[in-house]
Amino acid sequence: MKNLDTKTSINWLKYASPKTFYPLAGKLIPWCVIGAVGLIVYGLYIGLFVAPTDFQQGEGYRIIFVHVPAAWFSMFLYLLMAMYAGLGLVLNARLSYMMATAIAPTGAMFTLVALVTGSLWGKPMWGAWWVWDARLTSELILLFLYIGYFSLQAAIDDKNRADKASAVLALVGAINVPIIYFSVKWWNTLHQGASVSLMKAPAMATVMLKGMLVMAIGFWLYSIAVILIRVRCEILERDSKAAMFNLGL
Amino acid sequence: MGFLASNHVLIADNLVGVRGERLLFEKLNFELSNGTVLYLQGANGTGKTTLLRTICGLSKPYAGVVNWCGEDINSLAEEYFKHVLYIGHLPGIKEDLTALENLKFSLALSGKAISANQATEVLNMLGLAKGLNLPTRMLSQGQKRRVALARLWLQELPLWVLDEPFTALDVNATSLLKQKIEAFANEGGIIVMTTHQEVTLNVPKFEQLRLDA
Amino acid sequence: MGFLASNHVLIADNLVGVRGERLLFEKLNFELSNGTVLYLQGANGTGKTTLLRTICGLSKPYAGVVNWCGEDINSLAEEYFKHVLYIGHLPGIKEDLTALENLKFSLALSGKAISANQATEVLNMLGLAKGLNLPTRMLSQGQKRRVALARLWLQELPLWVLDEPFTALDVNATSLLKQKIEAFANEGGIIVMTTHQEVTLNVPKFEQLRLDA
Amino acid sequence: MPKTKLTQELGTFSVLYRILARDIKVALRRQSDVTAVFFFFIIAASLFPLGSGADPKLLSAMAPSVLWVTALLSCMLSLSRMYSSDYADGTLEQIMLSNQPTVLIVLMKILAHWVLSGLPLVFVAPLIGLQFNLSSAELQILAVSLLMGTLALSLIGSIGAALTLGIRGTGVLIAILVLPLYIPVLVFGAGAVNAASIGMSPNGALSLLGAVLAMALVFAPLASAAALKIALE
Amino acid sequence: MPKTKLTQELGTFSVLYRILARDIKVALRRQSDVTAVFFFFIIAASLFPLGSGADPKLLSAMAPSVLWVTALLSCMLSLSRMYSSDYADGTLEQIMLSNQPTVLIVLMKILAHWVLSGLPLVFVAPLIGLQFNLSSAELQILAVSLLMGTLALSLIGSIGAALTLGIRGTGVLIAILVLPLYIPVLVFGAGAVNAASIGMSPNGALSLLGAVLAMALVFAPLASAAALKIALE
Ligand code: HEM
Ligand SMILES: Nc1ncnc2c1ncn2[C@@H]1O[C@H](COP(=O)(O)OP(=O)(O)OP(=O)(O)O)[C@@H](O)[C@H]1O
Ligand SMILES: Nc1ncnc2c1ncn2[C@@H]1O[C@H](COP(=O)(O)OP(=O)(O)OP(=O)(O)O)[C@@H](O)[C@H]1O
Ligand SMILES: [Mg+2]
Ligand SMILES: [Mg+2]
Repeated sequence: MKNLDTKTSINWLKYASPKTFYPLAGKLIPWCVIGAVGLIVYGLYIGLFVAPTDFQQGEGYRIIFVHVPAAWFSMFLYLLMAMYAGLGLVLNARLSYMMATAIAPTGAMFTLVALVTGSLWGKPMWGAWWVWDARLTSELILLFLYIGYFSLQAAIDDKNRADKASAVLALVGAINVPIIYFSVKWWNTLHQGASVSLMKAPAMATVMLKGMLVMAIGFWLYSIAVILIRVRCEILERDSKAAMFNLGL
Repeated sequence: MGFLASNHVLIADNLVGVRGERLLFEKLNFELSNGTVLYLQGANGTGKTTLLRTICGLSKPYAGVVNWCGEDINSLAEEYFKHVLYIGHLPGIKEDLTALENLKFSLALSGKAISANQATEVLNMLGLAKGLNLPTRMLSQGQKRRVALARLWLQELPLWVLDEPFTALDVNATSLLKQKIEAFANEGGIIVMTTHQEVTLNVPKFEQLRLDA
Repeated sequence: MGFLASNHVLIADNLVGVRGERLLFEKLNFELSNGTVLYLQGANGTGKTTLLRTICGLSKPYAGVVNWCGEDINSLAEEYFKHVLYIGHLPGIKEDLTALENLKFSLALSGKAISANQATEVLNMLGLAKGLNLPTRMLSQGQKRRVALARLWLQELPLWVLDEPFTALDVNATSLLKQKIEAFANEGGIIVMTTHQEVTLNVPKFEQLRLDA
Repeated sequence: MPKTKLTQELGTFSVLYRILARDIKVALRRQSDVTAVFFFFIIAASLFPLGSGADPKLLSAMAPSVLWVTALLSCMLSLSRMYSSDYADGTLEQIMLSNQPTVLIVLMKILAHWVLSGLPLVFVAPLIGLQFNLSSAELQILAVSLLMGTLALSLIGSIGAALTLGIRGTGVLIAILVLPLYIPVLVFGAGAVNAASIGMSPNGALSLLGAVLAMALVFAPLASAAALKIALE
Repeated sequence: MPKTKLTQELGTFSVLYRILARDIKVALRRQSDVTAVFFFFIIAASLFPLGSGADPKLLSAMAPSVLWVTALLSCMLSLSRMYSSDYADGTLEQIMLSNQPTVLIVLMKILAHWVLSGLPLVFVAPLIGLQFNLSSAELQILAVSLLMGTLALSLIGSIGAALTLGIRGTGVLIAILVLPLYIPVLVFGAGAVNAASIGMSPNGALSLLGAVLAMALVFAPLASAAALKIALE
């Protein structure tokens, strides 16, 4: 029985798959950035100049081209984050946790964008910045879920534990998303009505749909770029810390 | 003691221990059979507590496997806990309950019932006769430790994992505990322990493992 | 060390200690002058901690008076605290702060400022070099104790009250602490301490007081 | 050293019973714990009339949301106690090393929490409701919705309590983690009372509340057990 | 062993400054502590509309009491943190053994608590007020009343925090001790906003609030210091 502890430094990049991921991500990022900028500019062009003025809502409705894709991504990114968190727990894969951690800020940002654009739009449409309608409320809860995720991660300074604990929270929150979503039926729904009447104008629908889709793909590419950048930073930070400790600093 | 009659083996297989981002021990291997005391040594912060918690399944090793009687403790899960008694830095007693209540609850957790008489006898033997009806909050540091240690006399489990068990004990209690450890090993129990005090134990197999920074 | 040059006397005058409804010690008298180590002995629960806390003014005695240089410590109040350094069962460090920040804050509490260099030097000497930038939560049991004890090297106060200072320390740290205690007493400091470990201290005056149940 | 067996084996059920009984015993021993949630509810609910002047119409319109939110906050306040003392004194380590499935043990601890902090509210809330001029139909629905709702709150809250274990300043952090998850319970619980107060059937809201409760019963103990294991690592 | 003096003397002011700075530093280090009170306020205030359906008239009538009660509860939730961590790790013993007057040290700790948990509310509350459709005059008075009120809450709360030190399950017990003492603050604070909303002058209520604050400034540190001494005995 012998302690073979010779203190050869752990190669962190070898233990977690980040090693291969890091350069790959580096190559992807520039393409995503270019695509994102191009599509968002094109989408805004369609939204601001190509789409005709709405005869009911005037020019204000153009905010829809930011609002709707942002709202979609706020929810989509949460589910994605929960998925990565779950994978992390099952496979105990560091990279998965890092992905989840990196997605959260972008998701929260889109949530905030949807909320802000929504209430900017709400003032002329409903005469109030905010109403307690199911759609709006569910979006607000989503923001709180993101905030909870950050807060928990910030409060635990053992990285390993922070990863796992916040992953559990993300998963639990994901169960909650559909519950909140279906509560729409049981509530006063100012938001739905407005959107439906808008979508009835048939001439506009195709242009609008095109604009929103272009914006959505642009947001998607943007998200990928930002998330990859964040993961790369995270890998570097964790790696340099590991190196620092092994040098006995 | 019937529960010590069969053969038990605890094997550490290439254990790697990491806390935070720091490597504590690497490629640790050992095999402990009936009657062995493994005495962990090492300066403060070298990973003794971490290793003990890994052995009893509270922490997962960064790499490597702990085996109990040929099976990975991870897959044994609760089955493994039927065999391990762990006493760590923290006493694991409720300050609002009396020594007796605490002892009975500890035993219940491992699925054992015990008569009040028998429990009282052990507590008296440990010099706690006077404090039996006090909430343990009112006991001194050393008395609390004695309450926590009382389980060693009653919980019939074949593997003990003890983190600095002599802390805060006076001379008298120290010698009682030492005798108990020796008796247990002589009957075939396995013990993994650490302490910064000098110990000489009269046991069948005494192995030392030094963790170093 | 200038602060040890003048004469100090600590006198216990007919101290009676009671916890709950239990008499712990009665009519305790002693007088400690420069260079004395008073070593409290006694089994678990005999009232050592209670006596130490009484001496440094955290608990009030049931009867009797503690005198510092001729004055009742009760009437001296904060004035007395300028002279006492107490290290109890609890480490007294913030787990969210680093060792360095903790040390600087402890000193600030007794009205002292210290340079980061000097503090770092002491912490390094105590073997904490590696953990200087970690929150102390991440330190091991023994490392936390070392951070708490670092004040002994920096806080220039003439009376030390130490409750089991050797707990959780490894051999190396124990000998460092022993040396420091000896140096302090030799220069004229007064120490009241307890420990369950054997100690032999090479000091001008070594007195023992046994509390018994 | 006697060679006979010192102890008898206990079945799973007896072990679980002892865990429940111990938690309740500890809480009763420091009575303050039990009475505290109770009084917090009463005092906090009484703050609202103080803050809003004394318009009886406004009061009874506010009542469902105020009573439900207050009940929710009182349950939440006592969450940090759920595991923290067991964690601080090392009992939790011993619990995890028990030979019983952790999920069941966790369920017992949640039940104990509910018995001590949720259940009492079911009985006082109607009394406070009287002060807000609620009708007897509303009071009844209030009690029923709280009976189901507080159990769901204890279950969901347990996840937050387990996740924040050993973190300082836990009280507020738990609140942030748990409040968004509490929202469906609040919406359906208060919704049932609101429905009753405008003369509609509260059954829809109540059955949704039941669905939330069922989900929580299945998932919360699992998630809490996982979180506890992580906390102890 | 160097024979020169290792340390320099610090004046009372520098010691006090260091105590304040340390508390804030510890809190900032775990950012969660600072952000937490803040978010609790936001989330809890948003619960009320959820419980009450979406009638905008009812909402703006409820707003002053809801916002003030929520602010009060958020301050209260963070109280248990004020001394407990210092107590648990032994720092408090060292603080009591400091050569500075305990009352001043206590005052610093209270100030730190206010800066970290009361002050931020003064800035968010008006934003939340917007969600409840409050007018700008009401929002202004809300901010002013919270500025004075939260300081009073920290001062008074400190007494409760000190009294309950070392008692498990503190959160709820503090609440019970402190809520009755908070009532005058609430009544005058929310009263000022209510006055503004019906177009009356809020000055009377505000000056009463000022009087409560002055009293608290004088007595609360004394009472807290005494309570701390007792807790440590
Ligand atoms: C703060 C206020 C608002 C929030 C939080 C918000 C939130 C959302 C969310 C989450 C979605 C995505 C829903 C889905 O894809 O099913 C959405 C879509 C949409 N919103 Fe908003 N919204 C707000 C205000 C408004 C306003 C004022 C209008 C216009 C009157 C509006 C019109 C729409 C439309 C047309 C859609 C897309 C069509 C649909 O899926 O129904 N929103 N909003
Ligand atoms: N809060 C309390 N209320 C009542 N009795 C108490 C309280 N705290 C301690 N005691 C009793 O006082 C006695 C002395 O306790 P103390 O902590 O001073 O012992 P000690 O000599 O330091 O023991 P140890 O060596 O175990 O640290 C003990 O018997 C204990 O039961
Ligand atoms: N939560 C944590 N995060 C990061 N590092 C940690 C954590 N807990 C402990 N460590 C580090 O792990 C190392 C080993 O700690 P451990 O408690 O196992 O030491 P030990 O050998 O038991 O020491 P002692 O003799 O002082 O009890 C220490 O250097 C400590 O700094
Ligand atoms: Mg250790
Ligand atoms: Mg003691």
